Amino acid sequence: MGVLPYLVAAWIFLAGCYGLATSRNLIHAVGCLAVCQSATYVLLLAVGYRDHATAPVFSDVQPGSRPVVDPVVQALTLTDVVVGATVTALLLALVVQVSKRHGTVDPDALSELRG
Amino acid sequence: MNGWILAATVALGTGLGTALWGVATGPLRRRVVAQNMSTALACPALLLLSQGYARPSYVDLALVLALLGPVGTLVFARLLADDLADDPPRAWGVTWVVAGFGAVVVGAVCAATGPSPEMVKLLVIGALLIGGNVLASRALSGGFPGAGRG
Amino acid sequence: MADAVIVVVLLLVGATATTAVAVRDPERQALVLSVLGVVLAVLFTVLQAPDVGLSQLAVGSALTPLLLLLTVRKVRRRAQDKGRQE
Amino acid sequence: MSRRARLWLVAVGGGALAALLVAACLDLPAFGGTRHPYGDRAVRESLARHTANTIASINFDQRAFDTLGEISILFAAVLGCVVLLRQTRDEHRARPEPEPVALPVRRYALAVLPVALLTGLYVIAHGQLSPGGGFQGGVVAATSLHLLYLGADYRALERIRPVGLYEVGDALAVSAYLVTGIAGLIGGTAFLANTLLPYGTFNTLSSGGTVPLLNAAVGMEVACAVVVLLARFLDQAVEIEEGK
Repeated sequence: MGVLPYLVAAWIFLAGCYGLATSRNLIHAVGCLAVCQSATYVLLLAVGYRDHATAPVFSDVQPGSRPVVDPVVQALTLTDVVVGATVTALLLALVVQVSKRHGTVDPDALSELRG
Repeated sequence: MNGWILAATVALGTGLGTALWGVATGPLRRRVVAQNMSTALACPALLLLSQGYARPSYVDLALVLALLGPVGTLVFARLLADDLADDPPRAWGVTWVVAGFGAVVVGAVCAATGPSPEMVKLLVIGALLIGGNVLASRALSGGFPGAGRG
Repeated sequence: MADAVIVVVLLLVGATATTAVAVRDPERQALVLSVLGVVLAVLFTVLQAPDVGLSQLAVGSALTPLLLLLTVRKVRRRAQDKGRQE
Repeated sequence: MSRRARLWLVAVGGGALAALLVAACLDLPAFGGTRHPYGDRAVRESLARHTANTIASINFDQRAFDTLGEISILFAAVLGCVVLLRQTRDEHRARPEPEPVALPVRRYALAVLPVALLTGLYVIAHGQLSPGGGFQGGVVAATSLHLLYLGADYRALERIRPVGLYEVGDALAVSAYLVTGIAGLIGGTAFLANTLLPYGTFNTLSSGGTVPLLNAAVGMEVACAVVVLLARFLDQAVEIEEGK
């Protein structure tokens, strides 16, 4: 077990980066960026996990009766999931603009247009 | 690890594994069905996990998934209607098997909870899950008959 | 043994993320991303972070696919309009 | 740069990054360890302020300033989308034809819409008690409104969704968050300090001091933001066309 979650997070991040670099379609590239984002969530939550613990939400358990996991990383991840989605939307809006201006969403074709 | 979590592990490993295979390969009609199955399987699994961890408050996740899972499938059914119209998915067998699994899980969790307000919530989730899942399958196989115009 | 469920879900997340990158067509990628959202939500639940799981479900199951598909539709409609004009 | 050269660059850079990441992973504290000094303190602090959901306490009390940063990013992203996706001079609007929807799908959408909306509000309202809060509930509530587009038709959605109102709501919610923060300053303590209201009884809806207020403001902001975002994208995908 030990480091498996961290390695999975690293794998997801690298896979997303590979997709970003080789993408032939900007919409696909935005999707790959979303994959990269999810790697950070996995890493943060893995850092905060504690064996045999439960969530630090005391609406249905007595405080102190069970060990709890780290809430700080959860709070960081929680806000980022929603904010990340709106940033994805912003990037997609940029893609729509690019397609209007240049008539293509292939990054290779775009660099040919400019150069 | 108790029986609930073991059941969830098996359901997730086999069910979601199969759904992933379905969504990664094959024609579009198979992929959308697999996407629908993934939400319909994850929702009972979340109920099992909630019971296994003895945390009734985790049930909220299953409630939200039971509501939004079919909405997600409707998104695909609506916006991919043009592509699906030529080759509509016909997967009622899988749909009913997964719906039956959901019903069994809801029943088991209800039996373990006993009569209480929580049980009402579980029954609502069960109804939303099965109704939404079946309806989403219906929407995929020709829910938007005027495809290609809007 | 108690960690079996975590290992299973972690491997599922890794496999789904790889698939999401490998599927090149944006519409089909949106389908895989929607599955990735659900699998991530389950992972967050087994890592005892139900708040984050809820967040991921809300965003990943319907919102992100809807945004992606609307963008695909817009870009494709533009391409069709162009084709008709020429 | 040619495609081949770029692939080589990605391979070399990715390889180096992978090696560094693996080295870092091996040095991290083992997964599931028992030492979480920040977490333990955060839990203690949250219980002292009668907030049952520690994560809500961190987001809207202990690190409320950080959340202000997050909602500013959200606000800026929505603003960017509105600017990028506005109707330009060489485009015109075409009324989309209503799309026929199978009867069961329409019935389902109309029946589930209020349930989903209510669930969203429930998730926001119980943010400081059980899993949930403004960020999640806002998205659920906003998504549920779009069942009208999915299950009925686009015009029905337009009727219940005056976008301008939601834009105002978005700005108002951010201001409400700021005002709550400044109220703390006027009250003689610090910006966004949770000292104004009584902490209330543990595990009830009104517990946690200013946490429910900030939570509600964020819920409103996220819901309005998502509605505005989707409205812009729907505009572009369904209504706006090229040419005069």
